[in-house]
Amino acid sequence: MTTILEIKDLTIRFGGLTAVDHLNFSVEEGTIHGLIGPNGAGKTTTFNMVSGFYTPTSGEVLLKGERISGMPMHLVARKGLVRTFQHSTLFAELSVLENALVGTHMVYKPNIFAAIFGFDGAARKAARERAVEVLEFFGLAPHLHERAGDLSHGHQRALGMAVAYASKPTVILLDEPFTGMNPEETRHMMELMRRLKSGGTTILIVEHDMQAIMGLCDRITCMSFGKLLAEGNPSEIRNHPAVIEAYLGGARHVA
Amino acid sequence: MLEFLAQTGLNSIYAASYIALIAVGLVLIFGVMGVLNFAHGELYMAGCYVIVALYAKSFVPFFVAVVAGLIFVGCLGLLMERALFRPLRDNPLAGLVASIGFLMILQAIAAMGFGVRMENIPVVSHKVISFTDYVRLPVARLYVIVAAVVMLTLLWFFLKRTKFGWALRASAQDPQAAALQGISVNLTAKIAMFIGAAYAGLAGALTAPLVSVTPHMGHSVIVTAFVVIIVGGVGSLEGAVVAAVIYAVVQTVVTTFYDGVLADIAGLSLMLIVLIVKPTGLFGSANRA
Amino acid sequence: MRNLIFLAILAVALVFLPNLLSFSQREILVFLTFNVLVVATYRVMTLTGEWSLGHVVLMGVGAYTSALLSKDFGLWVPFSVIAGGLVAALVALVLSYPLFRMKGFYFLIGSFAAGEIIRLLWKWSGFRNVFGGTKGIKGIPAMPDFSVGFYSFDFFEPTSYFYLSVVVVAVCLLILWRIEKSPVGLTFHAVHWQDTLAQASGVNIRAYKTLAFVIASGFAGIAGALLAHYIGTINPNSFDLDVMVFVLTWAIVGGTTTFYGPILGCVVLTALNEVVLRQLGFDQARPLFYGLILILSILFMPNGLEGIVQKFTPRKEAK
Amino acid sequence: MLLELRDVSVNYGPVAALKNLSVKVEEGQIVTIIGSNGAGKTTTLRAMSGMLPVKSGEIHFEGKRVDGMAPHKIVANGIAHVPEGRRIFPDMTVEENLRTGAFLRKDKAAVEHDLRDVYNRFPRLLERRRQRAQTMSGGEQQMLAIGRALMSNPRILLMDEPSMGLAPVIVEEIAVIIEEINARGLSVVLVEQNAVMALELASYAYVLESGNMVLEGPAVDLRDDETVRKAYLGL
Amino acid sequence: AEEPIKIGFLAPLTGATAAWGKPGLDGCRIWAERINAEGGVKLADGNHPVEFVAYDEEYDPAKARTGATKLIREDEVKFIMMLGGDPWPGVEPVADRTGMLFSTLLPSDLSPDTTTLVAPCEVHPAYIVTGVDWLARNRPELKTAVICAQDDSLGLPSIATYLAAFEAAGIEQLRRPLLFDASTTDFAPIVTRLMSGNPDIICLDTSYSDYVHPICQQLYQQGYQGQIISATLDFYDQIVQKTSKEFMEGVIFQFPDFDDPAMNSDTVNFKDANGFYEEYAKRFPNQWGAVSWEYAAIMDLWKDAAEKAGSAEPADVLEAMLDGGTGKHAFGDATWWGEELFGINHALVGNWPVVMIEDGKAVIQEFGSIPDWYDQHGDLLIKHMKEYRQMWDQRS
Ligand SMILES: Nc1ncnc2c1ncn2[C@@H]1O[C@H](COP(=O)(O)OP(=O)(O)OP(=O)(O)O)[C@@H](O)[C@H]1O
Ligand SMILES: Nc1ncnc2c1ncn2[C@@H]1O[C@H](COP(=O)(O)OP(=O)(O)OP(=O)(O)O)[C@@H](O)[C@H]1O
Ligand SMILES: [Mg+2]
Ligand SMILES: [Mg+2]
Repeated sequence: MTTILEIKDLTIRFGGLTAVDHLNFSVEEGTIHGLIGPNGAGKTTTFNMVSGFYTPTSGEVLLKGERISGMPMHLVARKGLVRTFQHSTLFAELSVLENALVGTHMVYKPNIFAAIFGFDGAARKAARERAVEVLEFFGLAPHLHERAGDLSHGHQRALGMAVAYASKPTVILLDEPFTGMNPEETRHMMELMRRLKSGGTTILIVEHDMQAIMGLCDRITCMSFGKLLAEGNPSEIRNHPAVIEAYLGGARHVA
Repeated sequence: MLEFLAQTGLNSIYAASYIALIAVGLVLIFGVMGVLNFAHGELYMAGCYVIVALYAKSFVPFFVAVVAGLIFVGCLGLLMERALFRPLRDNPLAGLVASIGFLMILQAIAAMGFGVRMENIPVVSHKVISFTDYVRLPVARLYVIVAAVVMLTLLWFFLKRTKFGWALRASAQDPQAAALQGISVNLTAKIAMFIGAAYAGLAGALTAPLVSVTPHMGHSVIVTAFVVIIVGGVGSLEGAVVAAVIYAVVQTVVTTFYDGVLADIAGLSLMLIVLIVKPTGLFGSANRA
Repeated sequence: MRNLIFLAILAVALVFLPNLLSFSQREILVFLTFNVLVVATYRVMTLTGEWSLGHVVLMGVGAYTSALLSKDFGLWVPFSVIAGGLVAALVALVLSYPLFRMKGFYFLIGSFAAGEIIRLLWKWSGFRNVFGGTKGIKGIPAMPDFSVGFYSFDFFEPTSYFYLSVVVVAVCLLILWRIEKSPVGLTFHAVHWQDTLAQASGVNIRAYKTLAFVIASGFAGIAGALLAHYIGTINPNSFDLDVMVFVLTWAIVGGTTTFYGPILGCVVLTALNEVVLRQLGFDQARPLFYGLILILSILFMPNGLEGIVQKFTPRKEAK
Repeated sequence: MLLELRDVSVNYGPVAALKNLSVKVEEGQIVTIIGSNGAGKTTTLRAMSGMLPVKSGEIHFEGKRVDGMAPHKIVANGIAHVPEGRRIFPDMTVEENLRTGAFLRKDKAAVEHDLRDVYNRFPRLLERRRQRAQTMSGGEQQMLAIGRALMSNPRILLMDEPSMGLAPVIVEEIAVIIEEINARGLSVVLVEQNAVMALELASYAYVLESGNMVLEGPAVDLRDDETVRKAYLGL
Repeated sequence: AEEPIKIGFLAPLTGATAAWGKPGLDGCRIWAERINAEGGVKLADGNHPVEFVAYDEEYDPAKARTGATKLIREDEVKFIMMLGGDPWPGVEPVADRTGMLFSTLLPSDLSPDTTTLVAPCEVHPAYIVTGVDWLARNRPELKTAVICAQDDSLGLPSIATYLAAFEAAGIEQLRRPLLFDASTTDFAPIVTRLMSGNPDIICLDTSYSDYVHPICQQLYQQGYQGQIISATLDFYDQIVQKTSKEFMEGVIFQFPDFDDPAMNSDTVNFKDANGFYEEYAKRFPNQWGAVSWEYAAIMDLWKDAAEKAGSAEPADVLEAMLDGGTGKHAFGDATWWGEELFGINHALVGNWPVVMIEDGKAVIQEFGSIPDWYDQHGDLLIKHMKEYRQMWDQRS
């Protein structure tokens, strides 16, 4: 196994608050890696730094050994790392198909002159095929021409992943993909992620649904107050006293 | 030279005062209603015409006419809220077009009702406070400065220290969520429109005897107000006031030392520079754009 | 197929249109043709979600460039028109650097300020010997007349100039339309509706905003140049905020979701203002009625004129 | 009867989202509404607080008919709503958000008391009372939304997926809060994806499907219902 | 009665420039009533009433072109009066093609390219030399001056002319003229600047009344005590009210009230100036200004020419108008002049009144001769006009 994503001493400060504090962990290629921690632990902020949305105060992020921290988001994406967002973030006014087509942007770079003179027929066709394929994979084929904003919550989350996946990424960052899904849907979505993984995509996932995290992840990193709290496989994490104390609690209402 | 500078300083204070009075209303309306009120300059113009109608033509005492101007233009604001912005809530572009339509109507009414020529407004006070022979402040200008200070302080107090101020800010940020806290969004919209318009009307009424009142006078005012609220940062009242002062000083100084056209270029360039350095204005926050 | 028939009918209608109009209406028709291009380019600009208040100034850049090149340097007018478009695009490229640091409302006003600075430079006495100050430039060379066997073009005549500009504008519109319907156009939409997600999908949003701005300005520059060579004079006031406000209202009253919406808005509002209201003889009250029309149309058709058209045409593909 | 929906229908444009729905909430009761995505749970809560106009049917609160009233008037009767998507005021600080929740209250001392109470429950909010709400993490915002609703000292609390995005420890805390405030006599309408927790807390439950009420009954009964177990509890 | 003759009125009627068009149209309508009551225009084929057809050009060249086309081709007018300025170049090709006779208030529109445009009334800005000349002769103690003006097509040629006139009179400029943008509303800084060198004369150039009033008020309030000179001083009574009689005493400008007794002089050609003024003041109280009578004065000239030619056809009227190189200008007999400045002798130039405020009332001091001044100092004028790029061949 090789390390694909490496987070080294990552730190960010907002005014007096250190939201992420010398964080270190790495993600192995072809695994599903969980990132958990109490609310406000700094998970989303970490995602934001990895994906280029924030520039870290110090420390760095390496993708396949190449430093990507501090790069603008679209360049990070072009390196093969894409993300989804904590809230359903979609092109609400566009159709489902168009959403996925935007996702293929990096693969089939649109060219304005080709577009004007009509030389881009092949690329357009290929992009459309890729989009449809991805939408089928995520079970959205029946909704191709619906407005994305009109989809139900669960479908919106699926579409968010479809958009990300359409660009054939090597690493996907998923921020709370299961929120607002019922157990049935969650299970279905977990299955899809396993299939992505077997296709060779590396997944880094933030989620508070312990059933999903424990069932899905090969490895879990738990952070608290911006720092690394524990790391291990699901059963190690489940029984880690510090994790129970800070995060899991008595787990009365979770599986 | 010292006298010259002192007089320039007085000129700047006056300019800052009336620009701030107008800009603050525009900020408030934009903040709460989410629409860019293109007709704001015409509300100012309407304030001037109240003075024409009451003070110049009907011999109502000046300060009574000023209060009437404030109320009348405030009511125009209420009319805009009810007839234009409320049905078009959630559609800022439509609100913009509606305000442009309203602007044209106000201009045409003024032109048809009062004629296209400038209006004659008798002097309010001949008194001039002379600090030295060449440093003088006409009392009529002092009124504007005093009004600006008093009214801006009142507004600040209202927004920061009363419940309604909170309500205004809350419904500016999320009207539906504000309604869930028991805040009437229609009421806050009315308050914002009334205050915003009334301040423009007040500025108009007070400056009417000092400027040339014509149906198209609102044009240059709105351009200045745009610049000021952008430099200050959209949605920030403090920003609008600070920017009004900066802008007034730059305009006044460049006009005094070079010429007026260059002053306009300087004012706009200043604004572009501020925005390039800090794209959200001096006091603005990123997400309110 | 249906589209082809529709286009053929439209082409024939455009050929005969001038013959159905009075002399002055033909003049209005010519100006309308330029304005259609202006408002269509404005739409390209707004596809990325940024509303500019400097658009007509960039149109003016095209007009000034073409006027100066043809008048002072004797450049053949058709070339100078193209040069006008190119220079307008270039100026937009330069402006995009400071302007796209801002967005939304800040961009709106920022673009206004940038445009106003350009306009003031045209006006400023320091550059009077280049740009002609407030009086602007007059005596701009006309399009060279020519004849094609059965029809001789006399570009003083509105009908001739209309035919010429309709062809130019049609070509421009076709290009703009193809861009909008292409993956590039889709990316513009994406940048508009959700810029962070677009970025996360690898879209360089600044580059795309710049692209839209440059394309829009370039074609607007061509519209400006066409205008300049028709009336033979331009001045800074021909491109001021009042004109911009008209373009803005055409675009919004027409509708913001379709390609043809703004064009429809431009045609309908111009016809109402320049023909109907003038014919009704509302001298001074004309702005009042125009204002009323704006308000009523936006109140009763918040989705623009295009909403009415959509009601009567079957929807092909959900957008 | 504290709150009652009688044959309520709600539309989004031409699309029917709720069809002849009847819901009853007794004084001091916790009622839960479960259902899959898009079933109309959020819509039901919105109708209750007046955020959406009803197309037909009636809504009664404490015997008074409230449908058709403006939302700010409805909530003035004592309804607090934790909306879907949190809807905190992004540019106001944490404390300002909380105080806005008490907008209608005149009893200053009691407001201060409740504020301290909220801070005690969510120490994170106290720590961040001057932070701009928008920069709070997802879960922190959720806490803020709940805290804001509590600040209005309501008679009934409508909660739309309060556990969404919260760490398991905090979810427990939320459950405790709901039980506690219920013990103080407050009624709660709870909408949850986390049906296990919802059915455990509630005394009565409704199951929605595509805008129709398909099942209702005491929560204990539904917990044992085969279809419910399969579809919503994931068992 | 015979078929009415239609006259086009192509000027701004709405928008910010409307004050330059609308009052003129009002004046023309009064003129038409008075003429029609006398039996109209007497041509070879009988008497014709006159009718004005107005088109609002919104001070926009494109709209002006459309308007000119409409007036000529659809309304079939015989003569078109314009304000001129920015819109004129848009109309120019139409004039060249159709041979329609046009008039402008601004001679700076004239050029040898267009032979059917005349400037028969306001010889702006040449007339202002008479005011400076009067001042130099009657107030020799005034030695220094400063000028301010809005930066536009009225302000600039006027600045050049004032510079020439002051130079001819031996009055020194303390600084180069101060320009302000047309949208200026607050004049305090400008006045502070103007007063900073203690000039003997402050010259307001051809500032519009929108500017002149606040400037005078500021001059008064900032304590100015020297001489003021201005091209126009429309509604000066209001300025007197806003300042004081003493302050305004002795201010020089160029536009008399038409109830001035001097206007009854035989040398004045404007018909029944007092009566016209009275009628105008009755219908449009407090609206009297320069434009109120200027278009009407042009109509007097046109009517004489048409009656002389016996025809209303543009070419005939123009020929009759220019006949002999002289014409009856409102303020006295004058010659068609302007070759050197405008490239064509299409400006009617003769005497122009110098007006001074005496005890709060405008009083004509004298009718000064513009050609006489030009004969002596023409080179100065050309020098300054060139410097400001206002010669006809420099106006791009
Ligand atoms: N721009 C900012 N300014 C100030 N504080 C911030 C900013 N962004 C985040 N924070 C703070 O940093 C901390 C980490 O936030 P982050 O969103 O990363 O949490 P998280 O782990 O994703 O939590 P959750 O599970 O609730 O989503 C929080 O306490 C938050 O309030
Ligand atoms: N603003 C809207 N416009 C149009 N349709 C809407 C809107 N909001 C919701 N809907 C539709 O109404 C139906 C009910 O939606 P609602 O949000 O009430 O579902 P829900 O039960 O809360 O689902 P979830 O568990 O995903 O939150 C869904 O089909 C949804 O697509
Ligand atoms: Mg998070
Ligand atoms: Mg919901």
